[in-house]
Amino acid sequence: MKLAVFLSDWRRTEDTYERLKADKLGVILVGNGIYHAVIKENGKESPILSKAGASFYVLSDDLETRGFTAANVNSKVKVIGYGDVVDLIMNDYEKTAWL
Amino acid sequence: MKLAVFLSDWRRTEDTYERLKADKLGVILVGNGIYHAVIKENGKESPILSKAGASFYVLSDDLETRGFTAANVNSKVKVIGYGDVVDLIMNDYEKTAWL
Amino acid sequence: MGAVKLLFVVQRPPYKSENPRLALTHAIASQTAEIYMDEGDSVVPIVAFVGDGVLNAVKNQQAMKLYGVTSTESHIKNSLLIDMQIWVCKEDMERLGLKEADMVTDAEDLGAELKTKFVSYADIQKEMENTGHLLFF
Amino acid sequence: MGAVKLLFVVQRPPYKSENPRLALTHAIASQTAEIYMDEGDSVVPIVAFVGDGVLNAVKNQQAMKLYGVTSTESHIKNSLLIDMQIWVCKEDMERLGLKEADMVTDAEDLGAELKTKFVSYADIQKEMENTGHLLFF
Amino acid sequence: MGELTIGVFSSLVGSMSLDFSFKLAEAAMAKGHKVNMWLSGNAVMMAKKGQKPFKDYSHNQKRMMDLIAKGLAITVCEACAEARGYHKEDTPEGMKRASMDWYLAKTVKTDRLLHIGGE
Amino acid sequence: MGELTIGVFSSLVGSMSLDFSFKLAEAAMAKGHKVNMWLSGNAVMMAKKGQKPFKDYSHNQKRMMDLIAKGLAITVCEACAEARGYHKEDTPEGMKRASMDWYLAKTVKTDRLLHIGGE
Repeated sequence: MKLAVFLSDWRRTEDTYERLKADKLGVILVGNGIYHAVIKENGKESPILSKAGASFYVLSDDLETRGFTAANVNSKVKVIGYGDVVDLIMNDYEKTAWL
Repeated sequence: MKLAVFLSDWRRTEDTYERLKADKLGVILVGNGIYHAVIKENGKESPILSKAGASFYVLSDDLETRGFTAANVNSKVKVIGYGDVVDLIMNDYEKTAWL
Repeated sequence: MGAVKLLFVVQRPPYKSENPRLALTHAIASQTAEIYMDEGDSVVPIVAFVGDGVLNAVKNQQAMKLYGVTSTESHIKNSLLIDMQIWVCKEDMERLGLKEADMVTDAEDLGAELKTKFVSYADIQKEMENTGHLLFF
Repeated sequence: MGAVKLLFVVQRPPYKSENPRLALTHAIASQTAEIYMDEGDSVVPIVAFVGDGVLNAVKNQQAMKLYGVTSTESHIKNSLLIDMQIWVCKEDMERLGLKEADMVTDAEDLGAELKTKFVSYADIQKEMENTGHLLFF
Repeated sequence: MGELTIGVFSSLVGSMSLDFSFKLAEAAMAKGHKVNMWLSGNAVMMAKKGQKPFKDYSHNQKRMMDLIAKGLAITVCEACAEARGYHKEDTPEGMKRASMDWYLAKTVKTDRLLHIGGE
Repeated sequence: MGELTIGVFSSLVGSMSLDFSFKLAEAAMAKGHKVNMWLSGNAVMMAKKGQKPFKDYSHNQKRMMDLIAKGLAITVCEACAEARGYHKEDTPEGMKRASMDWYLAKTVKTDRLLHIGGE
């Protein structure tokens, strides 16, 4: 399946993400999920970003709301806007999962 | 200080608890905090219960709401009612911290 | 369109949020959704409890007696009564030290024939692939 | 009673919950609490950001521009303007890779003299012992 | 153009997931998609007229009314609303109240479902 | 006998911290303590009359009214209420609305403060 996963938390309270599998997986960081794109806790990037084969996106509005910019974002992650989120949902993926 | 700490979460999103120090420390498990008193994840008791020198309490109403009874509770933890919570706050401790 | 499958995945414990309960009540509402649908259309829900969500299916919940609120246990039993599938992830039960004897396994007291299915995570993953839409709680 | 010290401890990031913001607005309300108090009484608040709570004090938050909501940055600056102490835990900043240059250090643009204090957790623990009441957010 | 159904369960002031949902609906409608919204749980806090637009609090009422005028189909969970004391006369113009089966039925024909089931 | 002040920020339906607070207030008053309650954030959801007591949802209005009759002093954050569309005429009998300084002032003379600042 082609699955778009939304992560909106920094400290997560589920472990579904690690177990999820998809032929095509997009991970969209929104809300406090944006910290996974910019914070290196104890010098290490977020384990979220080590999911094999996934494409990573971060919503610029939520990034800038929290005081960060594209310059702070991990190079694995693409900065996108609301219009891009719509296109990912409607065109690039078949199902969504807001964890 | 004499401090009564309330824990109401199972998956915690703060790390204050580990760092808190008090001359006299009471830990009152309420809400989903009760799972720390009854669940052994991967066979191990909750790390919450290894805080040195602390007294542990669990609210029976919240325990039974979630399907557990005193028989399931770790022997380190005392099962109490709402009236006991009042006495702990008003008589046994000087300050409270709901984490 | 015919029958559309929906998979409700409950990942978190009960009573910290209303949402695990709402997963069950929304899934149950599939029974009456016909009035809004075209002839021949239907939705077929499965509610799967994974991760800490399996704590929703622990039996003997006294929420009604102590707080005046319907327990998730009671909603699970009502689901079985209307033949709605309830799945609980076995690996997560084992991780949390829960045995089948600790869980809501049936609603025989209400006259339900369907029983809770204790499944592996792989079964739930497979259903995610087969289902029309995913609803995570 | 005289002056009562209150320590507001913010442990979680902004925008996931309203509560870090409410810690600041409640502390600021100490300025106008006199109308409800006896002559000579007062409350003296300190707001301390610990753990992931230090993310509240990251500068350049665009919440107003993008969502029409006052940023926590702006509330921190207003706090400094009325000489209310703002403490940020150094060890947690270091753990999250944040430098003082990334943070709200002052509100000079508003004309405030007081600056943010970057303190160690031990200072916050000491203040917990000295304070009259603790308010965790 | 497609049809997107968004189900939201988050409170008006808090996680900003409701703010996200309305901005996403706006962006989707700007691209010509049809959008349905279902508000349940604490998201039924939208079903109360007369919310004051203070700058310290998320305020979605204005954007919601604009989107309704442009064709957004929005329905709130009736029981969730009544439990919170929101009655029929509190409901903003153009918003519907229904039971949960409205949402379930929408999933049949919609092209995509985004279900925001957490806070 | 002492004085206990409880500050709550949790929503009506959700974490059950509000249910906890009212049961704790009841137990404290039964032991002869004076209790003050401050409702802010999503806990201002109590400031709406006419909440239907469905069994699927936490319902604290009845217990609150009983406790008010017995002397509970309860005040809600006025701005938090207005932002959610709760006006003066929505407020249950005996509940006060005030700004946050009411709560701050209560901390001066109260023997104990239990501040529930999370959901």
